[in-house]
Amino acid sequence: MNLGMLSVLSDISMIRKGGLILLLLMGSLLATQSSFADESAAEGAKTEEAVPAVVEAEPEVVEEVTLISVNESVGTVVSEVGLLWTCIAAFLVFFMQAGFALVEAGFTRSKNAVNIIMKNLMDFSIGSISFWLVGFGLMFGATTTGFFGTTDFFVSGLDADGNPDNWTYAFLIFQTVFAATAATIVSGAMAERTKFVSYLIYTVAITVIVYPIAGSWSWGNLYHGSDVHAGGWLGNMGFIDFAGSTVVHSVGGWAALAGAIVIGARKGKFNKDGSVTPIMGHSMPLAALGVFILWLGWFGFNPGSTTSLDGGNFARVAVTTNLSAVGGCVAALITGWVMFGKPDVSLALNGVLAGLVSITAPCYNVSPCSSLCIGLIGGVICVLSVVMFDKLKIDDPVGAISVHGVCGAWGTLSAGLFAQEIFGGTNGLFFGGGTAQLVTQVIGIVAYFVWAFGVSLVIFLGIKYTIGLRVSEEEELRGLDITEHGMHAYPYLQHVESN
Amino acid sequence: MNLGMLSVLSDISMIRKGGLILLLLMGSLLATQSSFADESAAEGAKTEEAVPAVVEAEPEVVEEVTLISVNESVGTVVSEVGLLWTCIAAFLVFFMQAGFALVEAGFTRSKNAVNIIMKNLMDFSIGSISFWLVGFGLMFGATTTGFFGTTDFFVSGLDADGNPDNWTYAFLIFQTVFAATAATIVSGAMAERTKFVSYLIYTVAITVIVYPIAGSWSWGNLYHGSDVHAGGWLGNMGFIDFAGSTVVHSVGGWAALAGAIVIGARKGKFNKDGSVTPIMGHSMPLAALGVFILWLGWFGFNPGSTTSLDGGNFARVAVTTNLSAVGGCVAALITGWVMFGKPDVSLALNGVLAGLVSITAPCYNVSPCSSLCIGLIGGVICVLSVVMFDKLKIDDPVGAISVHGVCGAWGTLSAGLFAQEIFGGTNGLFFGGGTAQLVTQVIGIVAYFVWAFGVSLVIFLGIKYTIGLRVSEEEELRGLDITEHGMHAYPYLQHVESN
Amino acid sequence: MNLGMLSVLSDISMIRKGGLILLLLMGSLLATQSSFADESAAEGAKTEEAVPAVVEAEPEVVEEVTLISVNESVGTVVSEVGLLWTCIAAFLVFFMQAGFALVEAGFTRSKNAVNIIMKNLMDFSIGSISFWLVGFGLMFGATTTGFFGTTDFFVSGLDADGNPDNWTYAFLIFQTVFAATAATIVSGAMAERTKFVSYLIYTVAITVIVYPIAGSWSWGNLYHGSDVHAGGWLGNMGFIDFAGSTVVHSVGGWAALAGAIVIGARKGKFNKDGSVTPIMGHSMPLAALGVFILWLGWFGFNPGSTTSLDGGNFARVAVTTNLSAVGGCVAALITGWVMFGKPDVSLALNGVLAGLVSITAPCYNVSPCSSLCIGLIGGVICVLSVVMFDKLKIDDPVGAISVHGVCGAWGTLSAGLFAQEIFGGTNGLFFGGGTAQLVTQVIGIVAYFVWAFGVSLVIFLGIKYTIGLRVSEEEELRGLDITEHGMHAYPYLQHVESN
Amino acid sequence: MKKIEAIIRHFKLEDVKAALVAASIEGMTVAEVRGFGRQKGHKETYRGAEYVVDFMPKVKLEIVLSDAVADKAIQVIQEAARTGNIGDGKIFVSNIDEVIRIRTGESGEEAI
Amino acid sequence: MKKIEAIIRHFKLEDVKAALVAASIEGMTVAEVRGFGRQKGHKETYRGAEYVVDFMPKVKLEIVLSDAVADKAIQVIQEAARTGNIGDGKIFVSNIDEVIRIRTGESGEEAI
Amino acid sequence: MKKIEAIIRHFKLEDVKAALVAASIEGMTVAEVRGFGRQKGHKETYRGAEYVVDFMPKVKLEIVLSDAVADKAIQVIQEAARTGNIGDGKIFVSNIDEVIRIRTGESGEEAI
Ligand SMILES: Nc1ncnc2c1ncn2[C@@H]1O[C@H](COP(=O)(O)OP(=O)(O)O)[C@@H](O)[C@H]1O
Ligand SMILES: Nc1ncnc2c1ncn2[C@@H]1O[C@H](COP(=O)(O)OP(=O)(O)O)[C@@H](O)[C@H]1O
Ligand SMILES: Nc1ncnc2c1ncn2[C@@H]1O[C@H](COP(=O)(O)OP(=O)(O)O)[C@@H](O)[C@H]1O
Repeated sequence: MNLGMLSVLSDISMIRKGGLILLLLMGSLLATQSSFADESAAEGAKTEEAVPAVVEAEPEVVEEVTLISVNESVGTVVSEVGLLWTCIAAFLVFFMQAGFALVEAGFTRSKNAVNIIMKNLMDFSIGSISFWLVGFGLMFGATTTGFFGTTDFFVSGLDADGNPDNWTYAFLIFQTVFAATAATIVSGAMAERTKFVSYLIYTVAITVIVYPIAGSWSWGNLYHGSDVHAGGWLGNMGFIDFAGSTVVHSVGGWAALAGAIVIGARKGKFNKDGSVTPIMGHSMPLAALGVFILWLGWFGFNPGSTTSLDGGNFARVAVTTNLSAVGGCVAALITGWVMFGKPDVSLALNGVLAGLVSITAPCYNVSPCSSLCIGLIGGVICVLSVVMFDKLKIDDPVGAISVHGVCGAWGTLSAGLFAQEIFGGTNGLFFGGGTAQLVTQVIGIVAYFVWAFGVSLVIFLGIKYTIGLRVSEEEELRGLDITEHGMHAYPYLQHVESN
Repeated sequence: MNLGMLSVLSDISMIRKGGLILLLLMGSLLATQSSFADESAAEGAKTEEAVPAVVEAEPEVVEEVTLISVNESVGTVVSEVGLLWTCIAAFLVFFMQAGFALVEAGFTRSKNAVNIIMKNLMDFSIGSISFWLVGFGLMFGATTTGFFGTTDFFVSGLDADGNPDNWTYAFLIFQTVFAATAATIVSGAMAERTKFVSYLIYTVAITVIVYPIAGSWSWGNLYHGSDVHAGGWLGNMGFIDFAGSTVVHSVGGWAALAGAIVIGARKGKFNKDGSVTPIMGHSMPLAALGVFILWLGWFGFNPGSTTSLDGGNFARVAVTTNLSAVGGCVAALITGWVMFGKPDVSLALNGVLAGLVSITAPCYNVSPCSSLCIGLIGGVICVLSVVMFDKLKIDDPVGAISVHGVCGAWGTLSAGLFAQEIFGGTNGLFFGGGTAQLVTQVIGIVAYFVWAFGVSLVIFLGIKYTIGLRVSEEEELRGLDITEHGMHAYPYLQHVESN
Repeated sequence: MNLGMLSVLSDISMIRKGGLILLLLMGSLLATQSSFADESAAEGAKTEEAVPAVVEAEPEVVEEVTLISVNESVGTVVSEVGLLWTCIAAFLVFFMQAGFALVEAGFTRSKNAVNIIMKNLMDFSIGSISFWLVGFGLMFGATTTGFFGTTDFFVSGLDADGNPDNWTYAFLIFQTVFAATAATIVSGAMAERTKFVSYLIYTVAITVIVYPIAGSWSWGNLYHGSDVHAGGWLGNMGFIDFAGSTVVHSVGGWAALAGAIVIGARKGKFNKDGSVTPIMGHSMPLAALGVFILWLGWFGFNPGSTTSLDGGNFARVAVTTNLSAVGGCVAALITGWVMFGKPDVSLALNGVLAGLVSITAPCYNVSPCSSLCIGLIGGVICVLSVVMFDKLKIDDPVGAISVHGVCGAWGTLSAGLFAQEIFGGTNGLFFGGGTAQLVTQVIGIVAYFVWAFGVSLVIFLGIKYTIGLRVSEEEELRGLDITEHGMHAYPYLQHVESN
Repeated sequence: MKKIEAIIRHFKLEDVKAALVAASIEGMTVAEVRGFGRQKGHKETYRGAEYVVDFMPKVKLEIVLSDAVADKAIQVIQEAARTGNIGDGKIFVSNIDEVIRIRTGESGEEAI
Repeated sequence: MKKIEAIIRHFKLEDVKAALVAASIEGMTVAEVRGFGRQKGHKETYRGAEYVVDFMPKVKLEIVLSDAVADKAIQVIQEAARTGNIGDGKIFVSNIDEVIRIRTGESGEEAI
Repeated sequence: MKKIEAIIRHFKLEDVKAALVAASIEGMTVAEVRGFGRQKGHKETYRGAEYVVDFMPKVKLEIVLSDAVADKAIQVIQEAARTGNIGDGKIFVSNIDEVIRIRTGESGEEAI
């Protein structure tokens, strides 16, 4: 077959380019792999059976069944089921990428829908690679300082004896999808005006530097034991952020804030007389579907952060997560209704996300009733915050800064208020625990704001003054889809988008 | 940051309203929580370790490994995995909300798409809260009569000793998403003409009264043991409804029927000459995606209703569920094709749901072959029923009454025909079990119809003659999106919806 | 109620047709079931308790707890959790149907969107039934030749003693969704011009003949033990195709190739001057959502192919699957960018799928680093292949042949290059294993091409010269939605589709 | 020959069509338009910011007919499209020099 | 100057455009419309209920040109748009008093 | 009375409307169209195949007004819609015989 094809193809220069890429890839590959080959030859003695196939699994029949061996089997089951749950949760969190893509596409104009979807797709793709290469090591590698790790780059998942260690793989996939979540938040706040290339560069930066270092402060010791890991400095202080209200969402949100400030508002959003011209999204059904998908994903995000059977505590976390989400939804609906006279769909959808982000930190440590309260307050805060950023002339098309940044901070704070010892931590202010935990929470919130906002500001300014951050005015008018990607989201439809 | 913000905001009265909501929330919260604090202080002695973090889980190392202790560990694993499965199933069922939203939005006009999505979003949100507050207790609380429970309101999930009980949380989240399913069925049948506020009120009613009481009759004893629970009166009779063909779907369907009758048909649907003007949905792709999502969710709904590992019986239930779904699809397609001359997409999609609803009751008790038959018949019934309700001038835009009400009844009946002892129950009529089970099934079907239809009729009439159930004619013409929510689903698109 | 209804209905002849279908179904059913009844009566002695209900599961309390009994309990847990994982993976794979439907609908014109969705819906539905009836037996039934099985048609799931065997059910649902995947690939390549009825016929053929026989060669012995199963001839040679790059995807892809060749290009795609007029899809957001859903489903497809806890190896498979997907995405983006000057969204989306298909064969046997390389190369190959098929004037609207056929072959080959013994197989060429494995892989690739392409060619030619394969020119112009289904995908929208 | 252009409300299209057909006027072309006029659009808020929807969706009918039936048609349209509220729309009448039926090549009044 | 309005079938647009360009007519404006005429719409059923689709999707071309080339253009369009089946559409010709090119302010025939 | 038809760029619609309102012209009807002219479309590739987008999205404004204000309106539109680049669009002026307001039945200049 190849011959026929090749003759057809050979005269075409663009094909040559494609072929070149292939050859380059193949070449660099061979170089890399041959080193592997040596490595693997050295340990060629091992002769496990090649049964990747379907086998009705049974605990390996050890020579003799002893009490100890059975007890160990039970331990093995528990840890393998833990791996399973971690992986399933990771798959759900992965699916949040689709949710983000739809929410952001739905809340922006159709002339930029391809672009925003591409950004979501590429930040996950690039982020997965760069987090595997570098980010994971910075976040979870061994450290004596507690500020960032210095080992475990380019994760192979082989243990000291060269055997694959499945816990590492499960943990890697779980942490990868978390990193991608932090990265993808930024795209929404900078939608409809950011250069594609510049966005990709920032994506690398956040998954390589901003998020992993931030993450190591609280969660750095989740992978290595205390023999090689000093513990993250905030984690060591007792900072509570179970699934990442701050570590993931606020970090993404503050980076988004930096981006939105540096890039400026979309043309036509803020008028000279101080009034705001709303720029509506092009598809509420897509946005709503996106929110439902995110909600589903969050059942992996929060309950899955047990990353083990953990006595079934994921069930409690599922309940607190859901009650906060519905609380956020109801509160945002009512707040919008009271303030603006109509039950606004976009605010209700933001409210769900506000509730989810808020409960992400305290989900493990609070009661169902508290979680409903946290969500309700998160929903109100979110609406006020959306209005506030409009007043401040910071243009955030999808409300990402309010939802992830501001509500992330609220959620983190709320852990200091509502935490209860009976769920496995300390008591917060409202439960007789005093202000100790609250102070720790505030320190964490501030530290993360300073880091994420500061570093992102520097990076965005750097991009702005080198390759440029923003598309030209004409590109913005015509839409990024056709100017950056040569394609419309709906090639056969006319969307009446006057601005 | 706060200072700057506040000065910007302070002169704006609507913001004040938002702030007020926040303050009110905070206030009532403090009041509530302080009582908690006392409670929690009292039990402050407990000092479990605060490790909400990721730990490679192992069965707790008891002081001495004995045969008994290992055996108990095994029991613990089994029950924790059961919790895990229950939660995962609950997440899938949760996702059905997205499916309902899309099916209903796709099958109605774009001028009402925001409204129908909002209804689905809010019935889940409000329903989650009201079921947690009241519904759960009515359905599963202790009872001596078997008609409704009287304890377990405002579920805290703490056991008698004040320790969190994860089974309660898993069960709560699972039952919450079931309750929301019953609630959300109604929105489809009443789409495109129901006032938003009135719908919200009904949502509270169904999740607080209609569904929980109905549920307690069959499933009331799933939570409490027989020491405090007399068993639901229908459950005690041996009524088979494994996952809720009747308890969830028919109840929702009959409530929808009551609603559709009370509110009347959409303007333009039925003509004076007795003919029917079809009012097409605006997006078949959205509707189809919704059906696929519902189908996925049903793999949580039915197999997940084992709510435990249960010897792996969820696998059999998955097979029967799928075969009935595809049977319903094929039968509805063919029936539509024969009757109307074309393979109708909307009927095929309804057919899938018909098959799924039909198998929901008998899924645990019938063979693969029987399940295919049940689905095939369900698919035919669904098409006939859709046509029939049109003849009866009952306007059901999405076919909810046929799919959930009528096929729910068929499915419940079919358990009396096809059930087989080898799957763990009695034999139905076709398998030599006589009519005993069939009679019980009929009693159940009738009882639920009388309850759900009767009470809902009263509630809808009550709403109609107080605050009103239906929007004005002009609002209906312009669409509920812009009149109720001030927003279009696709702000930049012109949809040619002449009626 | 029935009486009133019936009188309304009775005078309508089309209703009679519907009723007739119902009666026929009922009749044939009674005939079938009565034979069951005898069967079941014969074994009526069994009296298991009817507790399909929710019970906090515990290992059955055997009379005496012995070391052996506890050890067996552990074995039971492990195998039941394996069933659970298999089922959950099957549900994810099921959801891929929605992904395929959206990708294909998004990448084609709106005038054919209903049709393509119907094809996806019906191939799953019909395929589920025909695979259960016939395909499963051909693929997994007992055999002495290794070319196809001859038992286990019409799967009942009862073991030799007439008891339900849950492993059979789990395996059946898992294999059913795999078969449906192979079937559904074809619809994309033949989109926008294939007669609905002819497509349905082919669907039966692929799920009854093409796929099951192909599958039995590699995977035939996954169900029965070696006492009655000789092993598939390719499986016996040591052919590596863990989750089906070739067995599922290439088989589907080569069938699609045969179909695309036999049916010819869409009107207007290829011009007399040799140039290509691109026919754009109508909705990039739907296509992108479809890709995300497929990606999610692939986490069931690959990791789930362990079909057991398998020491947690699914976690490694999840990592390799994801790295290859992102590799494919990045490589396709860059290749398209270099070749055509813009980052093309449709190529990036195809790239994800290319990466996923590529890693499907070797996912269990390669390292994370290798999987990234496999994905990168897959992404480049996919773009080149898309361009090549255009040059060859083979019209594949969604790129199915390139993604599934070509990248499936590449992935299968790559197992011979990158496999590593430490993951449980042999070493591939790059890891010092020599060319042995590679040769086996090539034999497999060729054998499957010959079979799938050859048989499909015969079938498609058979259909073409009997009932016809392609719609009329006018039907193609007006679109298959209105001509085949009497319905538009978006009834109220005007899509400007000039060709 | 005359061309009648009528801007009417969406939901009146079916009524107007039926009335025209009843008056034996059996050809017309319809387009979606947005109208700006005395019928002031409503104020809406989106995420807390106010905006005015001042272009209202309308339908535009174009009918070419012989001079003889023009007055009849105008009257029919006006009656069928009227609700009495602001925003009912306008009818514009202008002159057409020539009409050709593409299928047959007929021209003039025969072609209508 | 003349204005030619042609109602044609969707799939003829590319052919008509090409024919016009070949005849050196290089400006036109196109709109989506729905047409009602002799080409009776088809009956369809949706969920068992019948309905008639009597508005058929069509494309409307508007071309303003000098009197000199009008006849040529009409002929070109008629030929390119014809299939011979009912529903091929109509061509309407009317008078235009003035044309202005917004960019330059040119007017009259220069501005076309 | 006159009818002004102006083909303009999408993003100029708001400006033109504002300018017209400022000039006390408070009625107009707007439609989505696609224009073909000197502004040659751009070449794009989709999945490796090239194509030319030669129909550009434009907005068409129709304004009926009394002869007296027509010139003023033309000038206002021309100024507000101009960017100076190819593709700014055209203004066509023609004659209208009669105008009727559907709501009231008024006709002539009163009805505008
Ligand atoms: N001068 C005009 N030129 C073109 N179209 C107009 C003009 N005035 C009004 N229209 C159209 O007629 C519609 C109705 O006009 P409007 O002034 O709102 O109410 P009424 O028809 O009751 O006078 C407008 O939405 C617009 O489409
Ligand atoms: N009197 C008319 N005024 C305006 N448009 C008309 C008129 N008659 C026909 N049309 C348009 O021309 C199209 C074709 O007309 P039709 O009568 O169906 O077929 P034919 O062009 O073969 O006579 C219609 O769909 C409609 O858009
Ligand atoms: N002869 C014509 N008839 C009708 N519309 C025309 C004609 N020429 C141009 N147009 C419209 O005017 C728009 C702008 O014309 P174009 O030639 O591209 O640039 P310019 O307005 O700068 O001369 C076109 O897109 C088309 O919609």
